[in-house]
Order: sequence, then structure tokens, then C-alpha cells
Amino acid sequence: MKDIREDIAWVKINQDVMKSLENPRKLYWVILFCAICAFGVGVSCEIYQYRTGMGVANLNNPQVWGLYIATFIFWIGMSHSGTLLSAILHLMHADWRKPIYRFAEAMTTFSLMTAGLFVLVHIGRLWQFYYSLPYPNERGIWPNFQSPLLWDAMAIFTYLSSSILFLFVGMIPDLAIARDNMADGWRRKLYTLLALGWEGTDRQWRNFRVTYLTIACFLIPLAVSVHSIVASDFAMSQAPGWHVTSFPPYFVAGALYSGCAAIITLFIILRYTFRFEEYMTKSILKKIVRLTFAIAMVWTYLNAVEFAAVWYSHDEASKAVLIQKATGTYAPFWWGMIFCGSVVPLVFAFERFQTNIPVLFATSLLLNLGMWLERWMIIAPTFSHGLYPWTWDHDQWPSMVQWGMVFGSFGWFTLLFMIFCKVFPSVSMYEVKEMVYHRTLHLKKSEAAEQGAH
Amino acid sequence: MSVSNLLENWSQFRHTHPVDDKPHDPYKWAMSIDLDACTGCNACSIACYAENNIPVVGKERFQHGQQMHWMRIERYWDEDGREFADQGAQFLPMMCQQCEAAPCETVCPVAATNHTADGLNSQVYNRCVGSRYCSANCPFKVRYFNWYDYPTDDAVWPAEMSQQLNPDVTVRSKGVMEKCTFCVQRLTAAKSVAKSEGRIVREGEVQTACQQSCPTGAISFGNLVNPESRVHKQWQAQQVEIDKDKQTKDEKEEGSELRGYRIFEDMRPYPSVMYLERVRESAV
Amino acid sequence: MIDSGIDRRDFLKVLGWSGAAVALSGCGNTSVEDGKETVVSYVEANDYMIPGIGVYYNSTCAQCDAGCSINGRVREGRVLKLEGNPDSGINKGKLCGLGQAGVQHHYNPDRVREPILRNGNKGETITWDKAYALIAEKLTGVKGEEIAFLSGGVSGHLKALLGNYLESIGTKNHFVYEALAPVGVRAANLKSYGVALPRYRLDKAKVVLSFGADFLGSWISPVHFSQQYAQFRKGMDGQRGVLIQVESKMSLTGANADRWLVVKPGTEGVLALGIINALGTTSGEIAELVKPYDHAHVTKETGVSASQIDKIAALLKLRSPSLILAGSAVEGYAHGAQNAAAINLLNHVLGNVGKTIEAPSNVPFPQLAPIVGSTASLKSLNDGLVAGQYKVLFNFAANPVFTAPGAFKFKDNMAKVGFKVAFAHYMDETAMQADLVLPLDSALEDWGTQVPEYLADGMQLNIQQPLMEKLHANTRSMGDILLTLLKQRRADEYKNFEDYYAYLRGSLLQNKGALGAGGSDDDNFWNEALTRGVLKISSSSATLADKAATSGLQLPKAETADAKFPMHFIPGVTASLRDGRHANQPWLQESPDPLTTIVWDSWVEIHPKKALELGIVDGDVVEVTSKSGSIKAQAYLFPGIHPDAVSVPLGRGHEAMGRYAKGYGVNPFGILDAIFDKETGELALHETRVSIKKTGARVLIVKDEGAAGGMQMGRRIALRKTTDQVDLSEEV
Amino acid sequence: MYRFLRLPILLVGLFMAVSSYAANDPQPTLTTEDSLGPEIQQPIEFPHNRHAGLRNPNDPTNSDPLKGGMEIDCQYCHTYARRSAVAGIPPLQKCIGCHQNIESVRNKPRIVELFKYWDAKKPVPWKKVHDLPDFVRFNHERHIKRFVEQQNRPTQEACGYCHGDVKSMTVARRQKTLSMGWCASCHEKAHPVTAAGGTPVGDQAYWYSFQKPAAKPDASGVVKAQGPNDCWQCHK
Repeated sequence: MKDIREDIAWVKINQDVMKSLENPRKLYWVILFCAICAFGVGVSCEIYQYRTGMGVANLNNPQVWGLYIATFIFWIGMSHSGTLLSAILHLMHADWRKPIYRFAEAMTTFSLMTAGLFVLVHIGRLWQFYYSLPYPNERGIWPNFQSPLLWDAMAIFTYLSSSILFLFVGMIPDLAIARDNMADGWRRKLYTLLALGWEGTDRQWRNFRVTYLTIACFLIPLAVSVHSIVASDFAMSQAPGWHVTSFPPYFVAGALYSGCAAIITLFIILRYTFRFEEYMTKSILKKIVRLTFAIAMVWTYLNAVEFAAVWYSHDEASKAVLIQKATGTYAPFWWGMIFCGSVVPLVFAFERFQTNIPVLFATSLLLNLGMWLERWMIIAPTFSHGLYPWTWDHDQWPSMVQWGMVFGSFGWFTLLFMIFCKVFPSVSMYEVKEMVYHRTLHLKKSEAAEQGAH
Repeated sequence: MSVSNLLENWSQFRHTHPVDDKPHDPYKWAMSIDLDACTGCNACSIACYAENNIPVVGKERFQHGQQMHWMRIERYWDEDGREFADQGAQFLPMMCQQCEAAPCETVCPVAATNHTADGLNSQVYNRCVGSRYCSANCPFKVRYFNWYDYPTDDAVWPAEMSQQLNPDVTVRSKGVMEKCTFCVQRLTAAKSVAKSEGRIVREGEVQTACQQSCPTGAISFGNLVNPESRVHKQWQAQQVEIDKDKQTKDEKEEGSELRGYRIFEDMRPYPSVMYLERVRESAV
Repeated sequence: MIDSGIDRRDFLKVLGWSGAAVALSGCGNTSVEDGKETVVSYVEANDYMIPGIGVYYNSTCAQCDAGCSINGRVREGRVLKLEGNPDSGINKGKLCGLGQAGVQHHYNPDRVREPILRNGNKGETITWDKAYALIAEKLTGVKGEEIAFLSGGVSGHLKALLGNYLESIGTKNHFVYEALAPVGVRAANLKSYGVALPRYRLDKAKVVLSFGADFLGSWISPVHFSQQYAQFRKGMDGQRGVLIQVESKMSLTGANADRWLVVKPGTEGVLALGIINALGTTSGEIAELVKPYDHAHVTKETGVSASQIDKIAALLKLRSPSLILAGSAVEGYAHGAQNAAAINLLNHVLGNVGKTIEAPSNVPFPQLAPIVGSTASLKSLNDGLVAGQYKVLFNFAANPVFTAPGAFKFKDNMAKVGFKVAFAHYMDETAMQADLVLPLDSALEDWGTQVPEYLADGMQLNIQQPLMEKLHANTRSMGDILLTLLKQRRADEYKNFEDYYAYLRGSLLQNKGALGAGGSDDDNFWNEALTRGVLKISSSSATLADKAATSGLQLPKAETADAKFPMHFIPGVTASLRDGRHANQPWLQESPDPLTTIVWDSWVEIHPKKALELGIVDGDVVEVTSKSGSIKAQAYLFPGIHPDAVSVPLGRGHEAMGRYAKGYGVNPFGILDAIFDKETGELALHETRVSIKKTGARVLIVKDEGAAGGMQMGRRIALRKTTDQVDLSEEV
Repeated sequence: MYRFLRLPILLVGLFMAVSSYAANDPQPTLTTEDSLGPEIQQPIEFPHNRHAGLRNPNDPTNSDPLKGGMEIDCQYCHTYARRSAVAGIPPLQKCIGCHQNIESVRNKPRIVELFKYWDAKKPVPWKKVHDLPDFVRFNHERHIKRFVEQQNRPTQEACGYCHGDVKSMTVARRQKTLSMGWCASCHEKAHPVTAAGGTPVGDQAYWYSFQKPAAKPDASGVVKAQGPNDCWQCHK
């Protein structure tokens, strides 16, 4: 299989990547336009909801959360794979990550930003959201540090700021390249500013390595904790179906899973729109696909653990929720989730599909759909079939306002992501060079060894 | 507003069920509801609407499950598949149970719902940001969210109707959570009178709106730590203790002959409302 | 309470506190604001008027005719909430939901505010002077027998005044109409006990066997009975009272019974006689009468098993005294009065008369005693209308266009009258047909007296007084209107009475002695009466008949089913909506029906077995067709109804009456057949036969009950014990 | 070379220093400094200074309105404050009660205006000067009981805690912020629950809703407790 050529010229790398900042394929503009439209739909739904009241979302007494929180978890989850690729695999010296980690990290940042929006969209009094921030204030009161929701807010803010920092720090050498190769204009000014005077001296490189490594180490526990905390929003409550000890690992696995699936999707899109065939090779894709397959199986296992734990427990209410999921109003979605989450990834087990781009594109979309359904199936059935039978409500269906905002969030994410890829180098130039260099060295070594053997 | 203030006063801000160093004194408001006397007539619920400025949401919003009744009367049937409901139905007035270790209190991100020194579960409308986490975590689902802006909704309170609003109770605007308060405005007024006279509130001096209207007197309300109060006597006679998640009387193998129980006691919210089981004649 | 210079009437004017300024607290400013709102002070104030502190005034509830005394909380000149008046023996400080919704009658945005002269669908506002002149003009040259006055039940001074007015215009055609009144029971009681309504003492009974008497919901004096019921359940000597309810459609009382027995509609009397037979304690005439009613016969007719009859008989024998009630569900048949009489017989047999059936008080002032309404009088009015007998029709406190059975075609007949005057609070269906609509004060703005028909706690005269200043300047008290009309006729006689208040005060003071306050000063007496809200008057008791009247007691044979209309139709009477006159009070619309928890809409109760047979599920829109019409409503599967019957609640389905009533639900009055009780001539509400058919449409039922449908799903929520499992002796 | 980092580091450091100082401030920030509200146009320009202001010592007959007041107790007119949560506005009757006997000012334009309202039996549409948000319920009665009756503070001082120096104003004008932190700053201060010498002010029922009183009296022999800190005291 064709991988990055070891003899590729560094200048060519620069040129290829810089080209992505200039003229992507037409598809880029189509995607951008669609994203703006979708985002517009979301914004108008929010304006309507803000002015009229949360009721237009068709939420009600038992069903107080709805799609907003489900989609919130979905986006939080998606952020995890960026960290997996950029930080964890960095520490593990997996060099195949190098051409793709940049956009994965951007995905992390933007999906976190999207998730944050859902918190705002969800609260009843958006104009008072600052009450939940711990800052010294005139009223002399603090938020409630006992509330998982507050931990959530803090964890997400920390994770978001660290992710941005990590993305930015990792980009500094490339920004310097862009600065040096860009004609005069606002972008050059921007790169000059952001490159922070990078000159590529040894000392700079040494400090850069240490900083990058430190943030990477810092980010990993953070990533795990963020989704554990999101999981504790549920696990710490008393609602049946949520009050499960295995929720944190289950959430983290789900997060990595959906993130990897999203990376496959974006990989394919970027590869085409920015003509990155040279760098985003199929062999890298194959590795991600295998990783995704492994995580899918972990997720499937944890799912089974959760079902078994509920089924054999004495918690009748939780059991009732599980049965309701499988047989009640939400059954099509729940089985859809099982199908998309556990059956569809079996495609990845076949080597011939591991590099088949159309199949992978379709499959990864299905996986993401499955993971979104999973989040919805955590939220809705528990509310509709909770502890208190009198308030059961099996008929509640999210209104168009909710769907509009979910739709809009995809627009918002795509918009941010696409603009990022156009403005910043979405393939890490210096690391690709490193990779090529290391591979050349390796090649030379093995050639030398071969020769030595003769 | 200081960190030290936060650290020192934490237990006061987040006071949970009675602990030895802070017993309920001199008030602990509690209720007991005799289900055998309750006829399900809805007078209490309407009294609650009148007293607490609860919006009438109308048919369409009711259909969406957005009704606001702080006090709802639940009607249960026998579940043994009999052809006719020949043992009648069973009614249960359900409102905020004012839990001592309330699941809603711990999860609110802005501490808009707290425990008061009187053992009430307070809801502060102007602090609420509307995350609805409290409702999600309430086992009884007795918290109601303002899905719309009812005070400005002319279908709910047209100019004439708005003159009926009780000025002692805040009219809740959109985006905040609300629930039964045990008619805290009446409690405050009674306490203020008592305080001016240098005594505590006497038994019978204050009634909740539901209690006052109940034609069969099924609801009693009062100060649980006052040995004179009917509520205290009832809880004692029924051997229900507020700080237990399993009552001693229920541990007996043959079960108890007393009727007092609390709903979801085993989940340890320590509700302040005791129900007395409905009784049915065995001879017919 | 009233202690100083300002007269009670002026007090209302003094309280010119601007309502709007304090009304909508909570949706105004959200931060400190200066100089935006206006505070309006009192011009003059009494000591007890303190802003921010409620003042309480007693008056009388006008939501139904039970005569509960209310205690209104007034703050800054606005009435906020109604409670029960503890001084009244009828409701002893309690008030039902219907009564509490009285403030929404008062503040209703759809009240009529100006006199309206209507012409077809158009109306123009006119002045009161013009309205009075118009009435005088239309009455000139009209003979007394060409005038009809239709009203609901009235009592007290208004009744006296109304009587005088009718006399002055020379008419005897006063039709007193109540759509839901216990007329059959009254007739049976008169025969059985010698009085129309004895005092029922549930609190003294150990067993209550109620045949369709919804005394906890809507029957006669529910708040009073509920209090007695609480006492009855606590019981004497630790023995809890046992309630057995016999009916074809479960009422609120049925839902609270220890045993709810479903019987074939109309066979309640048969069961009663069957129980007498099973008791086996009778001899002579009665034994002869009940002889045919052996187990086999009774079981066949009623559907109640023999063992159940024996159990009830045994219980009645064992626990005495008991109380047998014949309620509204038994009187709605062509043999309704007979049905009730058969049931009353049980009380004689069990020796309850005099123990749990007590003699009522006499009303010492017959001119104030209530005239009770009936449907028979509506029928005679309707017959007169058909014959074109009337040229002028007055209507007050009745809404026959809505409540008359469809078979009457009342609306069409009413159109034949040349000039129709409606005294109305709202533009209801009848007011819509009137030529002149005169707006009335709300019950909370009006003066009056009332004598309840059912004197639960001895003779009492209820005082009605305004709780606040009039909301709308151009509404008038019915008393004032009658007084003005009377002055048109008999100016001399009434010139001393400036207004109805003066008339009321004057005539009460005149009878001060008889009212039990002979020696006291006029003002003291008056103020005392207003403060207490009720005048308790000592009076003699009526005497009860001690012997059972069995003559003429005859129950019809079981009839064969009508193939075209196979189902019995039971119009449901709910505690909050009754005959629909309060359907525009949103609290009542949104208050879930206790049994089905449905709000804002009508429904058809069908037994699940029957529904299965017909392929009907919850929410299916079904068409209920009788000989006289058809209605469409959502089906609700209900385990508390006889499989051969369907029930639709009354009260909804208004075509007028404002935003909260119009267009919600259907009106079952419209499909009632004109079948009458053979004895009393009363409309037999339950005699209509219907067929039901699915329309194919299905709706989501708007109800409080969740998807679990009244099941607890194994969670310990509403618990129950049987009497042998509990020890009630130690209870507080 | 790292010059570009200096500014960010400085800013971050400054922010952290300020916020940790603010967050760790051991004393509640007393926002007692005056925050003057807007001037308000009233239908009649009521001179508080003339009624409640201090007497002019040089003018024993109190004849010159510009120079001195009459030291009328606040509660003489604002009589509801001690009996109700709401202070209300004195009834018109109250004004007339005195003014019908004061012939000397009878023809002053303000008094003429006043009598116009009285003759028409119409209330004066006063503008609300101290208008708290609708979800805040300040109880006048409790504060008067606490400070005037139990602690024997002069009325003008006690009222002045919140209303400022009304005796020097003509038309009342807000002087304090009346914000939540401002209210809380007073509730977080320890106030005596016993008089000097340890005599309890009221019994336990009187101060139960306050925070736990100190176990021991302070140097002056007074036991102190902070005011109520429960949200439902003011918001319900």
C-alpha cells in the first residue's frame, strides 16, 4: 500500500500544505455554504426559543432535558479522539498520527465549543448563565460546588482552554512556515502574530518539545476526567438507568468511539477537498480504522456489562427502563443504536473494507449516528419511564425547535472546522517532515544493515 | 463573600437532614396525609392555585405535559386485573415532599434550592438559571418548570384575573423552576407574629392552603418538634421517624399494624410528608 | 372586626387602592428601580386597614346552592382567596374547589359589563335608564299570563323581591329550573319520611349503603357530607365506618367506597328490595312486597351476585345504625321516584329513621325559604313556548339553551318569544338568544341573603356581602334591578328603599327579634350579622314519618334491549363542573377530573370489556348517537362503569360564555331524550339510550395521568391495608 | 527574546492577585457608601426636612420653614411600617388631620394642592422611591422590632440604615444601593442578641432565624449573632 514517500522534498511538503490555505476544491465552498445555512437554522430556532420560552422545545415535566443534553454529550464525546490522537499517541510515539493529529485536535476544540453552546441553549434563563460561574460578586454568594453540573462546567472550560493551548502550541512552527511563505496581507500579519517570533533555533525547539510534552501529559487525565464528570451528571443522580457505576468508563469509551468515527469522516472529507492524498494516506486510514474497531468492541462490551448489571440487579426501576428501551416507544432508536454501534463496525474487521473510502465514509457516518442515538437513549427513556409511574410520558417527541438546533450545531461545528482548515495548516508540516526524516533514517539503517549482512 | 466565609458557612448553606450538631429547633415543618380520609376531590389543588399564583396553562400546554399544579391528585387502580374497580380507586395527593436530604438540592449548579433552618426545601426563583437538574433528580417529579412566560401571557392572567394574584407570592416568569413551598408566605407571616410576641408559632396558628380547604381534614400540617402539634403526635403514633430510611416498626417479620409510611423512604431523601395508608373493609 | 366610624358600605369605596400597582408582582422590575411605579395610598383608613395585611370578610358562596359560608381574604381592596367560614355549621371552615373558584367568576374577563340591546348577532350598549324604560315599554299592554320568568333556584330576600315583582306585573308564570336537582329523591323522601330532605347523619352511621348518591362530589351539600364522612371513617369505638356504593357509573364517592357495586342501570331499587329480602327481618306488608325479590331474581336483574347480597345484608344486620342513601343516579329513570322509595324502605326496615335520618329544621320565614328548581318546570315553560303563549320572557340564573335536553329544541322555541330579557354575568348560550342582556354584579360584589335548601346544621340565614368594590361600573345587583323594576310599578311602596342594600338591612332589622337578637342595637346587630356571615336561628323541627309507605311501590320489569340504541347513556355529574354554569372558570377546567384525570375536554367512559368488543382504544373519537342527536368525543376506557352503559360528563361543550368555556368538549345535554319520571314529571336524565360508533379519528387524551395509567408498577407509592391488618385504636 | 510574553504574564499575574484578594477578603465588603438614586418628580413636593428635620436651636418658635424642621418621628406618619411588612404611604387623612388646623400654611401652593386631592377624595399618586425588585420581600416590621424596639435605637437612625438621611431631604431620594450584597453585608455582621450585661433580648424564639449566636459574650458583655442568611427570608 502506498504511504508517504520517504524521499519527498521538504519544500514540497511546505508547498502542498500551503496550497490548502489557498485553493481547495469546489466541494469546500459547497460544504461551507451548507454549514452556514444549517447554522442559520439553529440560530433562528434559538432566538425563537429565547423569546418565547423553553416550552417551544416541547419539553415537559418528566422530560426536562431532551435532545439538548443528548447532543451536548455527543459533542463532548467527539472531542476525545482529538486528544487520543494528538496526546496519547504522541506519548506512544506512533508516528502515523503526525499528518492527521492537527485536524483531530481542531475537531476537539470545535466540538467542545459546540458542546458548550448546548449548555447555554438548554438553560431556562440564558441571560443569567453567569450565576453558575464561581467569581467574586456583589451578591456574596457562590455557586453550588456539590453539583455535578458545576464540575461539568469547570471541567469543560479547563479542557477547552487546554485544548486550544495544545492546538496552538503545536502549530507554532507551522505558523512560522506559513508566515515565511505567505504574501503580504492580513493572513501574514495573523501568522506573524501567532508564530510568536519563532525562528527555529535549537533553544526554541528544546523549549517547544518540553512545553508540548507537558501539555500533552496534562491533557490526557483531563480528557478522561471530563467525560467521567459528564457521566457523573447521570451516575450521581437517582434516576433509574443513570444510577450506574460503570457510567464513567462507558462514557469515555463511547467518547473515543464517536471521536474516532468522526475522524474517519473528516479524514475523508479533508483528504478530498484539500488534495491531501499525498499525506493522508490510506495506510494511515487503515490504522485509524483498526483503532476504531478495537474501541467499538470495548464499547460493545461495556454496553453489555451495563445491561447485565441492570438486568441482574435488584433495582426494578432500572430494569423497567431497560425493558422500556428495548420494547417501548424508543425501541427503534435503541435497536438502531445497537445496530449502528455494535454491528456496523464489524465491517472494519474485513481488510478489504479498511481502505475502501466510500464504504468507510458511509460506515463512519452510521457509527456517528449510532453514537448520537446512544446519547439520546441515555436521556429520553429514563425521563419517560422514571421512578415515579404517575409522571411517565412515553409520547413526548422533540419539537422542530430542538431538531433545528441539533441540526444547527452540526452547521456550527462544520463552519468552524472548515474555516480553521482554510486558515491554518491542517496537516502538521514540521511533523510530517520529522516523520519522513525518521523513516528515511530507518530506511537507511535497514539498508545499511542489509548491506552489512552481505 | 470570601473563601473563608464559604468554608465556614458551608454547612449552613447546604444543611441536609438533621444532624446532631444542628437539630431542628424550634421549627421543623412537616405534614401527614391520611389517605383513608382523602376523597380525591381536588379542593386542595385548587386552593394551591389560588394561594400560590399558579398559572393555568390551557389545554394545549397541558397536552404537552407542561401543567404547573404544585399539588396533584393521583388516582390509582387495583392492579390485579379485576373486571371492575370494585374496591374503588386510591387517591394520593402529591406535592414537594420537602425532603431532609433532598436530591434536588445537591445537584443545583447555582444553589437556588436549599435547606432552610425550618427543614423546608427552599426554591429561590431569582437565583434559578433553569438547568432543570433538580427536576431530573427529583424522585417524585414534583418540580414544575416555567416553560413559558406566564405573567405576560394574556390567556393566563388577563388584566382582570391578575388582580386575584396573591401579592405575598412572587409570580414566576419564564425559565425558572417552582414547586410546593408548604405555603412559606403563610409560615413567614405566622412566625413574624409569633416572634413579635416572643414565642414560637402555636399549633393551629398556621395552615397551608391545601390543609385549610381539605373538607375531610385529611391533611395535617405543623411543627414536628412541637410535642403539642397534631403532626408530631401522628408521626409518633405511627412510629415514623424522620431521620430513618427504614422504620423500626417495618423490620418486624409480621409487618406493622400502623399505617404511617413515607414514599421512597429507602432511597433516603428523608421526606417530611408522612402518608397514612388507605384502609379497606375486609368484611365486604 | 367592624368597629369604627366608617360604614361597611363606604369601606369599599375607601379602599380605592389601585389594583394594578400591586397586582403583578414578580414580572415587573428585576433590579432596584426608583420612581417608576406609583403607590396609591388610602384617602381615609381605618385602624385595621394595613397595607400588606389581609382582612377577612364573611359572605356566602354562590357557586352551588349548598349554602356554604365563605371567608374572603381581602388585601388592598382586592379579594384574593376564598376560604370556608368556620362559623358556619354547613362547611365549618372548609370549602370545595368549586367554591374556591368563585374568585374566577368575579374576576372573569368575559363578564358582561354594559347593558346590551341585541339584534340578531349584533349588539349595542345602552344605558341602564334606557334598558329599564325598554322593559317598561315592552311590558305595557302585555297580559300577565303572556309573561314568563325563568330562574334558577332562589331564596332569601331576592326571592321575596322577585315574588313581589312578578305579582306587580301580574304573572304567575315563574318557572324555577335547575338542570340537576334531586327532585325524584325529594318526592320519594316525602312519601317515605314525610319530609323532602331529612338531615342525613353519616357521622352517626356505622355502615353507609349509598345508591348512587355522590355525596362527596356533587350531591346536595358535598362539603358538609365530606366532613361527616371523615368522622364516619374515623368511626366510633375504633370501628371504622363502612361505605358501600351501588351505581352504574363510578362517582367520586364510589371511588372512595370499600365496595363499589356495579348494577345494571335503573335496577338499584331492585337490589334494595333484594337486600330487604335477604335480611329476612321483615313481616307483613313489606315482606309481601319483597317476596318476589329473591336472590335469583335480583341477581338476574341487577347483576349483583347472591353472595354479595348476603354479605351486605349480614353487615347491615351486624352494624347498626346504618344509613341508606338514594342519590341522583337512582332518580334519573322513568321509575326514578319509585327506585328511590324502594331504597328508602331499607332505612325503615333497618330502623335508621330517627337515628341517622333526622328531622330537618323548619324555615321560620316561609317567604325566605328556597323555591327549588326542577326540570318539570322547564318542560312546562317549553310547552308554553311551543304553543306561542309568551310575549315576554325573563331569564335569570339559568341557562336553558345549554342545559335543556336536545329533544326540547329550546333554542328554537325561545325564538318565538317577542322580547327576551336575560339577567346575566356572561354572554352564555341563553343570553346570546336574548334581546336585552342586563349585566349582573358578581356574587362577590353583591348583597343578599340565602337560605339553603339542605339545612345541614339547623336553620341558618346566610348573609352575602360584597368582598370588594365593583370591578365594572355598569353592572348591577339583581336586587337593585328588581327594586328599580318594582318602583316602575309600585313606586309608593318601595320609595323608602334607596337600594337593595337598604331594603335588605331594613327588612332584617325589622325582624331582628325573630332572628334572635331582640334587645340589641340596630347597628350592633347588623355589624354582628355581617361579621359572622351567618345568622343562626332557632326553629322547630319537622316531624318524620315513622312508618314506611309501601303503597304504590312498584318497580318495572326488566326491559328488553333496544337493538338500534343498545347502550344506556349516563350523563356524568362532576364535582367541579356540575351543569356547566362555571365552565368558564379556568381553575375548574384545568382541575383534572378525579377519576379520569382528564382536563379541558369531554370524554366517553366505556368499560374496557365493551371497548374490546367494539375495537375501541383510549383516545378513539367515538360518536354517541341517541334519538335526539349525536356527539363526538374521545373514548376513555374506564373500569368503573357498567359494560352496557357509556357516560359523558356534563358541563362542557359551551358554544358561548367566553374564552375559557367556548369550544372545549361536547354538551351531552344536547342528546338527551325527552323521557320523564312517571311520578314527578321530572326529566329522566339516565333514560336516554344510545349507540356508539368509532369515527376512525384518534386523539391524544389530555389528562394528568401518565403513561402508566394509574398503575404503581410495583413501587410503593399509594399503599393500602384492609381493616384486619390495621390497628386504628392508637391513632391521633 | 521572550519579551512578547511579558505583557500576558503581567496581566495574568495581576488578575490572579486581584481575584484571590477579592475571594479571600475576610470581611464582608460593606457597600455602605452612598449610591444616590435619581431625583423623582412627585405630585406634591413633600418636604421631609420640614417635618422630620432637626429643630433650629435659634428659632424656638419654629417659624421659619427654611431653617428648621419639627423632628416628627418617622413612625408618626409611616405608621404601617411597624405593623406590616409593607411600609405603605400614610393615608391622605393623616396629612389633613394636622393641616386642617395649621392655618399659617394653608394657602401655600403645596397645601392647596393637597386639599384639592382631599376634596375630590382622590388618593395622591405618589411615585415609589425605594422600589425593590418584585422577588425581594423586605419586612419593615421585623427591622423596626429589632432595632427600634429591642435595641432601642432612635427611629431615624434605624430607618436611616436603608433610607438614608431622609430628614435632610425634601422629596425622598434613594441614598443606599439596596442591592443584595449591601443587604447581606449587614446580615453578615454580628448584632447583639443580648443587651449589655447579658440580658437576653427576647428569648430564643426571637432570634432563632439568625445564625447561631456566639457561645460567649464579647468584651462589652454582649452576645452577638448574625442576621438570617436563609434565602427564603427575603425571596419567596
